Amino acid sequence: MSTVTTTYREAIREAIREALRRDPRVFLMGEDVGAYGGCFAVSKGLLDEFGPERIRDTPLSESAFVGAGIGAALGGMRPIVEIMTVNFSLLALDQILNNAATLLHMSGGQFNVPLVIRMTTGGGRQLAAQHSHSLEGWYAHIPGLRVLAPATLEDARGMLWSALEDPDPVLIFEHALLYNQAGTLPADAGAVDIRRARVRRPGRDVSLITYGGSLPKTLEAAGRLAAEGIDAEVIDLRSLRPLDDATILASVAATRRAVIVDEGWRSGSLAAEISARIMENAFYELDAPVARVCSAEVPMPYARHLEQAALPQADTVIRVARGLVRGDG
Amino acid sequence: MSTVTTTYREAIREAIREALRRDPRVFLMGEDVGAYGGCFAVSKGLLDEFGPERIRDTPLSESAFVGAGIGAALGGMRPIVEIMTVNFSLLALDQILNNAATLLHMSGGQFNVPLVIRMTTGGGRQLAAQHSHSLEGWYAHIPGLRVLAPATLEDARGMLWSALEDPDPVLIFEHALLYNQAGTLPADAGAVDIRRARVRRPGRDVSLITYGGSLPKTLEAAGRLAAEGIDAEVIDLRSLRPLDDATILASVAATRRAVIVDEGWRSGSLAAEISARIMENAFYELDAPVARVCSAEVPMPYARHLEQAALPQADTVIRVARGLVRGDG
Amino acid sequence: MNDVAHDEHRRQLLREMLRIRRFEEKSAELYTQEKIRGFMHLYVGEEAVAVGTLQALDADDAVVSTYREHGHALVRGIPARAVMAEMYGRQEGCSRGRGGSMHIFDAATRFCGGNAIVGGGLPLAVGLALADKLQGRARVSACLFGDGAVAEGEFHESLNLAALWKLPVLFLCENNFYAMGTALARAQSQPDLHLKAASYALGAEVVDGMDVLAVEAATRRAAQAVRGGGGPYFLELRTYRFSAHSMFDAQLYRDKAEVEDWRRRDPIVLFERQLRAAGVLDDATLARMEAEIAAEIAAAVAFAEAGSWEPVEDLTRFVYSEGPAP
Amino acid sequence: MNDVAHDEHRRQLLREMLRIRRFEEKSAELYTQEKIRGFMHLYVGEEAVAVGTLQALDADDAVVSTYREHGHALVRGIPARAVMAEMYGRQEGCSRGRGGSMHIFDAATRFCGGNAIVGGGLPLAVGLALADKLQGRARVSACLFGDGAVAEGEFHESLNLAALWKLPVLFLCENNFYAMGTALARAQSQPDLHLKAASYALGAEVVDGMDVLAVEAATRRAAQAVRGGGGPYFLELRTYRFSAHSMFDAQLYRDKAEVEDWRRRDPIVLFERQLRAAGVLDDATLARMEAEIAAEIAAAVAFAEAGSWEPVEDLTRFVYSEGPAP
Ligand SMILES: Cc1ncc(C[n+]2csc(CCOP(=O)(O)OP(=O)(O)O)c2C)c(N)n1
Ligand SMILES: Cc1ncc(C[n+]2csc(CCOP(=O)(O)OP(=O)(O)O)c2C)c(N)n1
Ligand SMILES: [Mg+2]
Ligand SMILES: [Mg+2]
Repeated sequence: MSTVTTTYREAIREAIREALRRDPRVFLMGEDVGAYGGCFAVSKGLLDEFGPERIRDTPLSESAFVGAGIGAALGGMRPIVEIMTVNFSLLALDQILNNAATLLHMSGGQFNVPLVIRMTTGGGRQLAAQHSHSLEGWYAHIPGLRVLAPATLEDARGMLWSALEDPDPVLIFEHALLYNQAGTLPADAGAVDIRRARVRRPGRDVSLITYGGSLPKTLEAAGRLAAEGIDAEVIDLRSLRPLDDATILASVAATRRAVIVDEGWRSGSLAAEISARIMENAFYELDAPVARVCSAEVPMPYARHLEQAALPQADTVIRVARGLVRGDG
Repeated sequence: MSTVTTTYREAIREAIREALRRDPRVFLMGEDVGAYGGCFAVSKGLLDEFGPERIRDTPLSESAFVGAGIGAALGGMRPIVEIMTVNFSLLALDQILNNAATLLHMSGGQFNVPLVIRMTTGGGRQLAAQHSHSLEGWYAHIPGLRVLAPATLEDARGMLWSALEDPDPVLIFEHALLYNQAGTLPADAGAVDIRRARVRRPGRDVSLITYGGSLPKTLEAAGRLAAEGIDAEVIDLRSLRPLDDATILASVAATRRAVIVDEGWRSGSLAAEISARIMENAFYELDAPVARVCSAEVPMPYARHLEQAALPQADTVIRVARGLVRGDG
Repeated sequence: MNDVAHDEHRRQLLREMLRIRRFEEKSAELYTQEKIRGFMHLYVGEEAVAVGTLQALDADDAVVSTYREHGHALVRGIPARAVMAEMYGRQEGCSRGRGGSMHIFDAATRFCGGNAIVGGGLPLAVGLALADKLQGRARVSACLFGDGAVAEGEFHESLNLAALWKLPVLFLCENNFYAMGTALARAQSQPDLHLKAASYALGAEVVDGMDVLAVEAATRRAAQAVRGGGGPYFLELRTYRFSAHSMFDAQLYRDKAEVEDWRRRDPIVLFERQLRAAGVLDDATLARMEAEIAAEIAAAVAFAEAGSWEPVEDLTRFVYSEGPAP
Repeated sequence: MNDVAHDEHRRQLLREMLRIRRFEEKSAELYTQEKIRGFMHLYVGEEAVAVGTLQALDADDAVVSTYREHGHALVRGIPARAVMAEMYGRQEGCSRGRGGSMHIFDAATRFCGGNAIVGGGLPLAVGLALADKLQGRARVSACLFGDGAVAEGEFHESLNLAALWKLPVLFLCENNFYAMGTALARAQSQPDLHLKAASYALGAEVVDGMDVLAVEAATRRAAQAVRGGGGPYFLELRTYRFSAHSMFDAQLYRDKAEVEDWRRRDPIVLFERQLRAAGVLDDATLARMEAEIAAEIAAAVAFAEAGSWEPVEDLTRFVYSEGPAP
């Protein structure tokens, strides 16, 4: 099987390019996706290849261009709308919740919205309190949406296509720290199953459940835990809505302990939802309470030492997991 | 002690009136709060008494008038901003999250935002998918905000004043079905403690934890459970952010069982957060997994039978609580 | 159009306005009887706008509307019974009873709702038009909204986007001078809304929304320009709602005298008088019209009454599309 | 102002522009050295706007700014060392290191940030002005924002609100013709932004933003009108950024030739030439100025270098105000 060396950023670009080639209904729309090359250089070069009708720069009008994406989807297109950063998506939340997520139901099944919205999420780059939050778990509260978080090259490459096949709105959250992640992919990499979580590392002692930008840290933690004799299983959720309960519960049933690693603010996090589901479905199988490693509940500070202190870290995951397994938490 | 007969609606109006009389920095601003008398008639009569400068009708510009409320708070006022319905608040979410909740921290403690935002929440009136959601638990995810949900006349009357004393932004969610609730209040009713949850009905067998519009249903359920010999304790959270963990945990430590009743959509609900906290802090004291009674994960349907099926009901609370206590859930 | 066709067309316009009026009157009655629930917003007084604008569209154009849309839905060709059944919450309703009065939808006539977020429909119309432009189809996306929507940021963003990209959107502003209880002059620093719209560098004009022929003529011209690739067009249709904002409105905010003044410009009364004067309408014709309309509405009510409730087990249907998962 | 004062004032304007230029040059260098992190947006080329506008304000006026605000902060009187320490992330920084380059705040000078949501500051300025109006204070709230912000719904809502309520807001649009890589003409159907603003029925004019005297004169007039209760005013200040949008921008979207054309209109070079021609500036004075500025900036860097990190235990401070709970 031939492989290509690539990055997370290029994998997404390749996925967009392929979609544009394959389906004339697909177009990319957002701020600076064209002439500028994308604020994180994801769409660099696509304007030259596909022209300004299909690589469509928008004015700074998040609400209108997301809403226009919804309208274009109703009109038979398959838009990919890019929002630079999750904090800006709040300007479009009315359109996302009150229209995209709602039209199918409100219309009694008549108007589905095959729209894909991609946006950057997460902290760690010292961008402070208006550019650094992780709201993907928050979006996962909304019925009518599918919420994806690619954490690997394979998913960066494959989730977009699967999302475009979905007749309903899909939000894809790309953690900004992943864009430079490098690796190889099969030359013919394509769509992936977006319904299942994946066990990224099997283990017997504790389940570390995570997604997106926290996967590398969690894998690092698992590696270091192994060195101290703790065999951690790492689950990459991949889809935050709907959640793949079966994979989560199977893992917890086997390990009897779980730590959820989630960059969202702790209170009301996706981690809380997973903890509650484990409570509801696997309470009697647990040897210890499910634990959460989340972001501190602060608007993200600029100073690096404070920002790092606010974010989930491998060290914390290790300490918490060790506590659960050894009972000295 | 002399008492007055009143309603939830009048209690809020009285609280606004008192605040306007007491503090010249207070003013009320929102859509149709003046000439129309408030979309739910809360502010009826206030325009005549206080004039259009202090009972300020706004154009339909949720983002700007909420942002103007923030600015006015920075400028030394104590604005009360009314948003008609929680679904419309999404148009102002950028201002609420990126500014109101963030300015104090971003400015290193220099600019606090003493703003109160009131809005209507909740379903049950056949207003369908763009007017019926319960997003207060979702707002409780945001650091920097205080989130209140008055469920009683006393709190309708008292929380506003306490909120206005808070140097930071406070969101008050009024469940639309409560406005007509009638009862009596002491004639000198005033500020209430907004830091504590309240036990609305003591009980030994199971803790029913709820807030806002679900309190009456939950009390009804507790009453009916008593008839079958189950003694339920009912906790009214009152403050959704921060949560009063101590009251919750003390109750659960005593009853060893909990059901959370929350009109929010189940996945990612406030109920999930409470369940997770009980997991983390009282796991070994539980006799049964914590259960949730939430709204079905659908945009709210118009038809009454479907809407009622989507909302938490006393019957469901009874069934779930009975299951936990009798072990036949 | 020859003279006969022209006369017939004019009678048809009157008929459509009357249909709306009678439908709304019936709806008000049914609301009092609690057959219809939730929020309901009547269109009485504004009939010339719906009829004049929507009659001028083609069948494959799209319509994006508001919560005050019974009239729009009827003119667009959604059967009265489907609208009525919707307001009853029946599964035979055009939105299966999930939408109610504020969320009338109909894929067959490209009636894309029934949006109850003020201003929320405008970006959708922009997107529908973008889809047409990208696919090379000469269709129009018409968007109806009130004067209140003009204050929303979404109005601004949508007009700019449509004008910038020269999209085939027909912006139809139903200026009835009030957003709930807020008079236009208390909501807009520039209350001449067509002047405001013109600042986006698009075609914009004001039309007497009480004159169905004027509305129709302006819409035909505008739609033709839009369809021809001239970019979006904005019509400010000045009208008035004779009834309350919704069924809960005590109307504290406007004078009875003002309402009476406008009632003297009732679009139906005026047009009826005009047609009679032109010899195009007589008592018998009008009586026949009224009878037909009454029969249609009675049938609609009967249909709604006879309708059924969607099974509760279906509650979570249509949150996601049915069919194989991707 | 007598002649001497006038000359001194003009030299002061030049000095302030130079201070910004040198500060920005130093910042770029420190960014390369990774002393400053995150996103940083330089103001090089636009100095006449900050200096001309903000010099014309009073000490108790308020300023609401953007993420491209180093220049605004310096002119407003925030010590260079506090700004520099902020960009280092030191607790001695004006926002205690929590804000960084994009979030400069200073209560003492009523500098209300440093807002990095495009358009997000406009409603705040409206509210600050509302507070003044309600309290009967004749203060101005000045709001700086870019051409890009004009597309946002918040722009529209804010202008309407300010104009409708006749609030003392001074809207200062820094039109540098690009929002990141998007040229104004590709973002606005009406690229003459003062014309667009005028549609809100407020005073609006366009000013050469490369001419510091023109900017100052226009701002003084506008501020006076605003302070006098005439309602908001809008200035479109046409300028150009000589540097990249941020430190990550390859500038694929504009021609070198265009940049060169604008560079020939460098506000500092032009004004220096003008002052020399008027005999108000000589080499020695300029050298002294540069030396003082260099010393100030060196001191600012030294201050930042010597600064300390806020203890990690304080991470969750300032999420809520300190003091007794209500
Ligand atoms: C975003 C939003 N804000 C507020 C409301 C509540 N509301 C419903 S209708 C209405 C008035 C709208 O007035 P206008 O646009 O003029 O339409 P009209 O009702 O006059 O037809 C308001 C304020 C809403 N539905 N959506
Ligand atoms: C709401 C929002 N959308 C997008 C961005 C990303 N962004 C930051 S600056 C910028 C360009 C703004 O241009 P302009 O307003 O002209 O100001 P300039 O940078 O030219 O000074 C963009 C798109 C943002 N910060 N906020
Ligand atoms: Mg109106
Ligand atoms: Mg610019």
